[in-house]
Amino acid sequence: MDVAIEIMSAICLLIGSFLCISGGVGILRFPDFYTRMHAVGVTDTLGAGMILIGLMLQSQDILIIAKLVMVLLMTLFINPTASHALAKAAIHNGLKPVLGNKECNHTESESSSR
Amino acid sequence: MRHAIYLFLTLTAFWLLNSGHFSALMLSLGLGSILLVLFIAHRMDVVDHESQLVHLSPKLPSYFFWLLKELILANISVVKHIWLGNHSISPALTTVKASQKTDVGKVIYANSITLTPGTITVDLVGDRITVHALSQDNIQALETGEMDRRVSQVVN
Amino acid sequence: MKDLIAVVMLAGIYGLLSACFFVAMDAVDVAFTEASVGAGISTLLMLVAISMTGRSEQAERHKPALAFFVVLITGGLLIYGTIDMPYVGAVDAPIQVHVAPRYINDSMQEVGVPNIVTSVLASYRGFDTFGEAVVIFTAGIGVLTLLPAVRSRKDDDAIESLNESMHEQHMIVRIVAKMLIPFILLFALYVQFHGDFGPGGGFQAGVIFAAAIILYAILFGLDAARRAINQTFIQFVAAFGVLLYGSVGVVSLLNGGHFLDYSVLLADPIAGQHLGILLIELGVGCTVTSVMVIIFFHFAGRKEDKQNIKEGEAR
Amino acid sequence: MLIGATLAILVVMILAIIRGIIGPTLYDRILAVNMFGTKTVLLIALLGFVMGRPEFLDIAIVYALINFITVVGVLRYSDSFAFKQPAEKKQPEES
Repeated sequence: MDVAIEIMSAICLLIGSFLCISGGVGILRFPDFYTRMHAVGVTDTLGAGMILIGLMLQSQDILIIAKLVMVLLMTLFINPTASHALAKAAIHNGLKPVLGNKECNHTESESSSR
Repeated sequence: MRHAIYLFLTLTAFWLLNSGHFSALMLSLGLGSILLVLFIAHRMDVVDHESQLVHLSPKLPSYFFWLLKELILANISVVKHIWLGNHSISPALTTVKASQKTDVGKVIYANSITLTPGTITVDLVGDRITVHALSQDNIQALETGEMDRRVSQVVN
Repeated sequence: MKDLIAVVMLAGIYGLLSACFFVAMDAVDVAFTEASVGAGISTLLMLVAISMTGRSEQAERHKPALAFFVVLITGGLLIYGTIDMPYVGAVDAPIQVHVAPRYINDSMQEVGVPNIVTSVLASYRGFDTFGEAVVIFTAGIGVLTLLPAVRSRKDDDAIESLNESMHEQHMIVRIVAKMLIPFILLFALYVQFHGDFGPGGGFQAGVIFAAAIILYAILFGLDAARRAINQTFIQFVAAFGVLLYGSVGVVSLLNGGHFLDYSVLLADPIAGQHLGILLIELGVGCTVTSVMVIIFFHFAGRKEDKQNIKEGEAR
Repeated sequence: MLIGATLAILVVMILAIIRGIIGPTLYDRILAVNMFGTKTVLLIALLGFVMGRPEFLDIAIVYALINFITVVGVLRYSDSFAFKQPAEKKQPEES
C-alpha cells in the first residue's frame, strides 16, 4: 500500500517536472509574447497541479493536505486571471501578436525583425 | 445577509484548516479576525452574489471534472507543440460569443478558456470574448461551443 | 537597461530568488518577510513611484564604467573580509557561543513560545523591535508631512465615469479579486496570530493586510478605498500600534519588572510572556498595516491629483 | 524524486530568468516574473517536504497571493500615462 502510494507520488512528481521543464523550454522557444503565455499556462495548470498532487500523496497530516489543496486552488484560480490581465494590458498597449494566418504576413515580418 | 453568512462559513473553514490550533485563545482570536474581515469586506462592498459562488455549487463538480479532462488534453497538445518547434504552431486571434447572462458566468467561461493551455482570453467586452490561440485546432474546439454550453449550465 | 519598469520586474525576481535562498537556509521567518515585503509591497510602491515620475531613466550624468569599477572594488573587499570569518556552522564561531545557545536551550522555559525567532524578536530583543516599529511609524509621518494630499475635487463626475469604464474593463480581475480579498485579509490575520507557532508575526501580517487593501484600491479606485478605509482612522491606528507596544513596556515597568519584560504582566511568567508577545505583535501589525496603506494612498493620491490638474489644464 | 522535482523547478526558474533578462518587451519580463513566482511557490512547497518542515506551506500561500497582487498592480499602472509609449518603439533602446 505504502509502496503503491510512493510510486504514484513519484509518477506525479515526474510528470509535473516534465511539464514544467517543457513550459520552461517553451517560454524560450516560442516566437512572441502571446505564444509564450501558452507555455506558461502549461507549467501553471497541470505542471503545478501534478507536483502538488504528488506532494499530497506523500503527506499524512490532514492540515498539510488542506494547505496543499489551498495552494492548488489558488494556483488554478489566480493564474488564469493574472494571465488574462497581462494579455489584456499587452494588447491594449499595442503589442501585436504574431499570427499564423496568411493575411498577417505583414505583422510577422515586422516582429521577426526584433 | 445570506452572502455574508456564506462568507462567514467559508472564512471559518479557511481559518480552521490553516490554523490547526484549537485552544480557546486561538479560537476566540480566530472569531475576532473573521468578524473583522467581514466588517472590512462589508465596508469594501465586496460581499454580494458575484463573490459568493455557493448558489451554483450542485453542478460545479461535474463541470470541474470535464474541465480537468480538457485540461489534460490541452496540456498534451501544447507540450507537443513546444517540442515540435515553431513551425508546428499557427497562432490566431479570434472572437467567440459568451452566452452566459451574468457577469460571473462570463468570468468563469473566460477563466476556463485561459486555464486550458493553448487558448488565452485576451479581452472581454460585452459578450464577445477575444481569444488568442496557439493553433487552429484549439479554435475549432472552442467554436463547437461545448465549454460555453457547460458553463451556462453551471451558472444558470 | 533604461526602462525602469523592466528594472522593477527584475528586482521582483531578485526578491523571489533571495526568498528561495532564505528558505533553503532554513530561515523561514526571513523568507516570509522577504516574500511579503521584497517581492510584494516594494514592487507595488516602486511601480506607483515610477508612474508618477516617468518610465525612462534620465540621461546619463555619471560614468557607468567608473561606478562599476567602484562596485567591483567594494565587492572584492567585502569578499576578502569574509575570508576571515569562521565557517558556516563552525562550533566555535562567535555567533554560536554567546547568546544563541541561551536562546535555543532556554527560550522554551523562559518564554514558552515554540518559534524561537518570535521569542528572540519579541521578547529578548523587544527593545530592538520597538525601535523598528518606531522607524516604520516615522516613515509614515514623513510621508504624511512631505506629501500632503492635494485634494482638488472639482470634476467628481469625470472620476465617476472613469470608475465606471474601469469596471467594464477589468471585469474578470475585479470579480476574482472580490472573491479573494476576504481570504487575503483573513490569511494576514492568521499570520499575525500564529507567529508563536510557525513563521509569521506582526511585520509580515501587516504587509499582507496592507497588500490586500492596496489591491482593493488598485482595482476599485482610490475613492472607493478611501470610503472603505477611513483616512483619519488609519492614521490613528498607526499611532495606536506604537502606543500599544510602548504601553506594554510601561505596564511591565509599573509591575516592577524591566521595560518590556513581559514576565511580570501576569502571575504566571510564561502566560505573561505569551500575552506580552501577542500584544506587541498586534501593535507592530497595526502600525505596519496602516503605515503601508498611508504611504500607498498618499503616493497614488498625489498621482491622481496630478492627472486631474493636467486634465483641467487641457480643458 | 522530491529532489529531482526540486531540481527541475530550479531549471525552469533559470529559464524564466533568461527570458526575463533578454526581454524583449516589457510584457515578456512581467510574464517571466509571474512564472518565476508560481515556480517559487512550487519550489518552497517542495523544499518544505525535502527538509521535513511543512510550515513552509504558509510562505507558499503568501507567494501565491502576493504574485497576483503584483501582476494586477502592473496591469493597473500599465494603463496610466507613464506607459503610453507603444511597446514597439521601445525596442531599440532596450537590451
